[in-house]
Amino acid sequence: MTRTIPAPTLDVDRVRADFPILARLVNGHPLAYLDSAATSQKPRPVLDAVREYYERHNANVARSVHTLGTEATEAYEGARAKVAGFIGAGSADEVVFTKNSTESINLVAHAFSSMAADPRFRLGPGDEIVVSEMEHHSNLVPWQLLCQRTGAKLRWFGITEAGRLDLTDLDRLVTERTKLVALVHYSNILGTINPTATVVARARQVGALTLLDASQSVPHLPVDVGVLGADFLAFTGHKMCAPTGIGGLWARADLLEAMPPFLGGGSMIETVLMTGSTYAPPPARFEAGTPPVAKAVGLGAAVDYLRGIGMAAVAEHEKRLTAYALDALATVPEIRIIGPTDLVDRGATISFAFAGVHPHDVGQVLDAQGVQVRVGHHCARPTCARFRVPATTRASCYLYTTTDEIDALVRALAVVRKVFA
Amino acid sequence: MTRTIPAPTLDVDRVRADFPILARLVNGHPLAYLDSAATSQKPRPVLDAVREYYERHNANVARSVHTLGTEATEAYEGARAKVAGFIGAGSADEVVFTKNSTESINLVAHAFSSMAADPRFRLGPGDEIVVSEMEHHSNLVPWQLLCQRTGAKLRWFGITEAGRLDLTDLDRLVTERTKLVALVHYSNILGTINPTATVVARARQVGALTLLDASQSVPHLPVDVGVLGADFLAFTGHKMCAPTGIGGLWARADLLEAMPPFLGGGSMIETVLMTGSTYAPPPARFEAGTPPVAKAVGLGAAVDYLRGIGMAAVAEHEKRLTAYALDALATVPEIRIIGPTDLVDRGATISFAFAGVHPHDVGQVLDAQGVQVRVGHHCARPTCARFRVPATTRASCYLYTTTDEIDALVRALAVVRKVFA
Amino acid sequence: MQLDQLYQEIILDHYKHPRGCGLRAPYGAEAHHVNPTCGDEITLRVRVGGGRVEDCSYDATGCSISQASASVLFELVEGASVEEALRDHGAFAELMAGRGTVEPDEEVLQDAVAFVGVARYPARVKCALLPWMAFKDALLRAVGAADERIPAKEG
Amino acid sequence: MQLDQLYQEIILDHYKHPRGCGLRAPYGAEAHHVNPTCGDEITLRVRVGGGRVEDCSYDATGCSISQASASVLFELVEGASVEEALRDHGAFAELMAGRGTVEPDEEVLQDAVAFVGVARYPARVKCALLPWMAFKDALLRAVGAADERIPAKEG
Ligand SMILES: Cc1ncc(COP(=O)(O)O)c(C=O)c1O
Ligand SMILES: Cc1ncc(COP(=O)(O)O)c(C=O)c1O
Repeated sequence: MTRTIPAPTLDVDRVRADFPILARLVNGHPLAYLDSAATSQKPRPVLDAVREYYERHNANVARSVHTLGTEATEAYEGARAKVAGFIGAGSADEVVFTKNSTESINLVAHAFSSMAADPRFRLGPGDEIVVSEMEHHSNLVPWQLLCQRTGAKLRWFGITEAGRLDLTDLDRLVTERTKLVALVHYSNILGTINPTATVVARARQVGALTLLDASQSVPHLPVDVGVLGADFLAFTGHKMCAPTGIGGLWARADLLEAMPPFLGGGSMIETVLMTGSTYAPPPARFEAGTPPVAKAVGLGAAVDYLRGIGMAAVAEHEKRLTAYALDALATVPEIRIIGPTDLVDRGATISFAFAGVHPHDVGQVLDAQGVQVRVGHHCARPTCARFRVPATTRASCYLYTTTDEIDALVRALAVVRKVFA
Repeated sequence: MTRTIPAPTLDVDRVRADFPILARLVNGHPLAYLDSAATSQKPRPVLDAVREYYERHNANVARSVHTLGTEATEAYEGARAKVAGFIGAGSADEVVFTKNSTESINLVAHAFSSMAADPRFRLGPGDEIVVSEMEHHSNLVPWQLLCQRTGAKLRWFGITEAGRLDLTDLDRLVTERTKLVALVHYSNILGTINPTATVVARARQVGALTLLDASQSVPHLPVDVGVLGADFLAFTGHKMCAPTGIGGLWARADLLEAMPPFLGGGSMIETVLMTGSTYAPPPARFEAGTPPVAKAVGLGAAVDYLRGIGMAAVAEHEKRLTAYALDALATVPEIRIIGPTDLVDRGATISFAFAGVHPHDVGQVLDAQGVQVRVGHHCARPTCARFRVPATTRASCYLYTTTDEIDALVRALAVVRKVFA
Repeated sequence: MQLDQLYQEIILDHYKHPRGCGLRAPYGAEAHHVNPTCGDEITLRVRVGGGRVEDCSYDATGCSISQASASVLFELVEGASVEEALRDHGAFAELMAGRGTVEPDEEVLQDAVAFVGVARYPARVKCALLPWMAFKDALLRAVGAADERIPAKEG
Repeated sequence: MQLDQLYQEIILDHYKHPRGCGLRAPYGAEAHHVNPTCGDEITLRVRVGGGRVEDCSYDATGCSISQASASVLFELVEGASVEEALRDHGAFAELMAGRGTVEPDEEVLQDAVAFVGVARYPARVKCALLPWMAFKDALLRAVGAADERIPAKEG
């Protein structure tokens, strides 16, 4: 996330031309897609890469000497190398393809057990896992389930009223008893970008592993696992211009090596006898069954696309949008932002409450104007509870978002006022 | 699998026109794709449906009031209903979307534990799980891992020399101690279609649950879960004209209801507090995280496509191909079929040994003639061991396969003879 | 504008002036229902006596649709026979499942006919149904507690 | 026909007439390697003495490429110094990783240069490497057992 070199600017009109869906009308209005934190739209080069894969090279991978199979394998492994490069991984073998972030996180959770051979993954009563109150359910429920299985205890960082991670208790929360700290890098509900370095340093001090839920950061910020210093990184393709159905887990090679298999089946084995099996080295060990080959190809193409534009340019574009949106929303008296209201360490995902109107109704009225925002708890119910709201309205931007769309949002909010006056 | 009504015939040239990849050349020869058991090719209507989804409707599902989100949700749930109809499920809620068969089977395996609330899923020392020697690794390794976790014992049916399930010991193998029988419906290596009714009846007699690995049967035969009578059915989209990255688990509603969650995360919850969560009813309970929406849409389109042609017609076409191929291969003196050599209960997936030449070399020479067959253990090492071969060469057909392609195979086998004379 | 279909005057009126809201005692049974996708919640109490719904009281947080639905529900079932209340429930559930194609019977549903527009918004159907699910749940338990018989055809 | 590139005469000759095959004793270390994707297997034994590979014996099942590779390996390393054998291993591994772009040194690799065509078939590279991986594994252990020093640059 170093943004010292002036970022090349992004030509949003040219970018938009790559995304066919953006030309659509919704309820008679131009689409204003402000829900990229839920899922991003897909550019033509990604759709073309997937289509071309199916029309020219489709075959199963890894077990073939035939030409199509070899091409498919190279496309799949080539995508892995691209993804590894994109996040600064030392080796492609440190990237496991999963179906989404959620599976990535569950995969790590299932490496821990009372019977784990490696002490770093051995977990039982007396051990602790630390998360935060601003986790997406996907980085909370797997740890709750793990604690139920093992008797370990779940603890968590709070959130300040300003929407920041509350690190006051860092040294009291992350202790010798901590085996893992699992933290969201960039909150999908508050827009907060967390000071992971501080937390990772403390975890390392006490010998705990660290997992970053980078579902929102990998799509929106330059991310380098070397710089972050964490042990695990989970991310998901569909939020970064790639198809649904493909995600990734990056982990240090020595940790992957130490982890037992999770799903059993084809491709993850070394030798299989009826009486027992041995397992392939990572990453194959964690990719049981036919992988989402075409989706991996799509993710590779998405990475190429994002690299072509430059992640620094993407981040810079979104920073400008954040500033614009925060200013624009400040003109709507009914609105209270839930999350940071300044530009420091925050992204272009903005949640708010509209006085007197439930987010469901806000979202409905906005939809009638073509403005697509998400309303609800955004899979972060505890965060809503922390801010004493049942739900929020959330507008979120991406590289193709324009200030016009933010203007459309503000105009549509005036209609909300009118309908529910 | 009742094929009493004369099946409508299938116009293979018209079918082939739907599959763009089939026009390809491989090593200067027309592609003869005889590897559909590994993965099928995709017809244009499926590719178009996926593309149209991304270009018009793409959004995240289930948590949205906006138009795109509603359309995406309807597309996703609509696909579920289509799949349910295709396999004769009583209700769409009995179909869980997974990433592939392998995940479907692992999902069931993880429902069993020593602590399961429902006695049907409680497993420990003294309990037994029964599989067969002709299982794909994906229906073997998950049960090996489960037995390791719980102390239950794995037992298995053997295979006769003719490549049939050996049911001699049925009553001795499936007993009061059996909690689950997990059996492949249609072997991906031998081509054998198993007498599941006999096994299911015995399992029911002793109160055991039954899972059918229908990865090969759902694509190639009319399948009706009501007729099969099993409790679980696992299948995978990429073998049935759909994209990679989508599969399904069908289970009786009351079993799904009794199963604990597997992966934790977004969309599978009811209420989440930091201190604990409750879970959504099935199928959502088992679909944590953003699902492969576009792939589900593709699977729905694949089901429409197959229904349009008619599964009886597909099965009939493949039966004719099987007869043709068995006859044609009988003219090659070096060949020994591994699997049934008659047409009774066998599909158009034919494994063989070529005297004196290793399958890898066979496959390589065939590839040079454009003939794409799979060589190896086909994720069924124990089956290879049973037939005392390290690997086999396997030719497998689908609705787009022609007798010309089988002729090309036989011609290419003559080259194998020449190269390795 | 399509919005008029959804936010009909009757609905907005019930939303802004909810009838019968607030939790009251005594009651026979209480149900707490949650809509997991949006966080809407309702606590609803039912008192039955002499085969009638003597009181239906509730505390709801949520969107206009779910709040208005609770208010309309109250008006329909308060004082109704258990049988009538269950029939109303059935009619409302059918309306909501109809995707806007079911012609509601104004005799039966009264103000609830205004929800016909909601049925066209799949994402909002759950909002409208929330109070009704809680009501049926509480009603059946209240009837059980009061040792009343539930009319067979709807139970 | 591209096949000629892969199945060069030298390879087919080694395949049909494997040199040095069969397991022999005594030996310093034995390695058993498997190629999980195709089921190729090799058991390979190494005896070292006086800094040389005194014997390299093997029993291999697998395709022509893996069998010929074992035979070629035998010819190259039998009687070679441990240092030379490791250099050969390095040169062969480099050739295999080269995707057909590495120009093999015939001085060093002798008959093994015929495998340059294999490097163009990613699916077959593993077949060719199988005996070499087993050899390196057994060699290093044999050297360790014989208490010989492994030349530092290749260890
Ligand atoms: C019989 C059988 N079972 C299971 C599988 C696993 O399917 P998937 O790899 O899609 O999970 C396959 C195919 O690979 C198969 O043929
Ligand atoms: C912060 C965060 N974590 C995890 C997830 C889960 O990602 P997925 O649904 O792709 O598994 C999301 C998005 O839904 C997210 O925003």
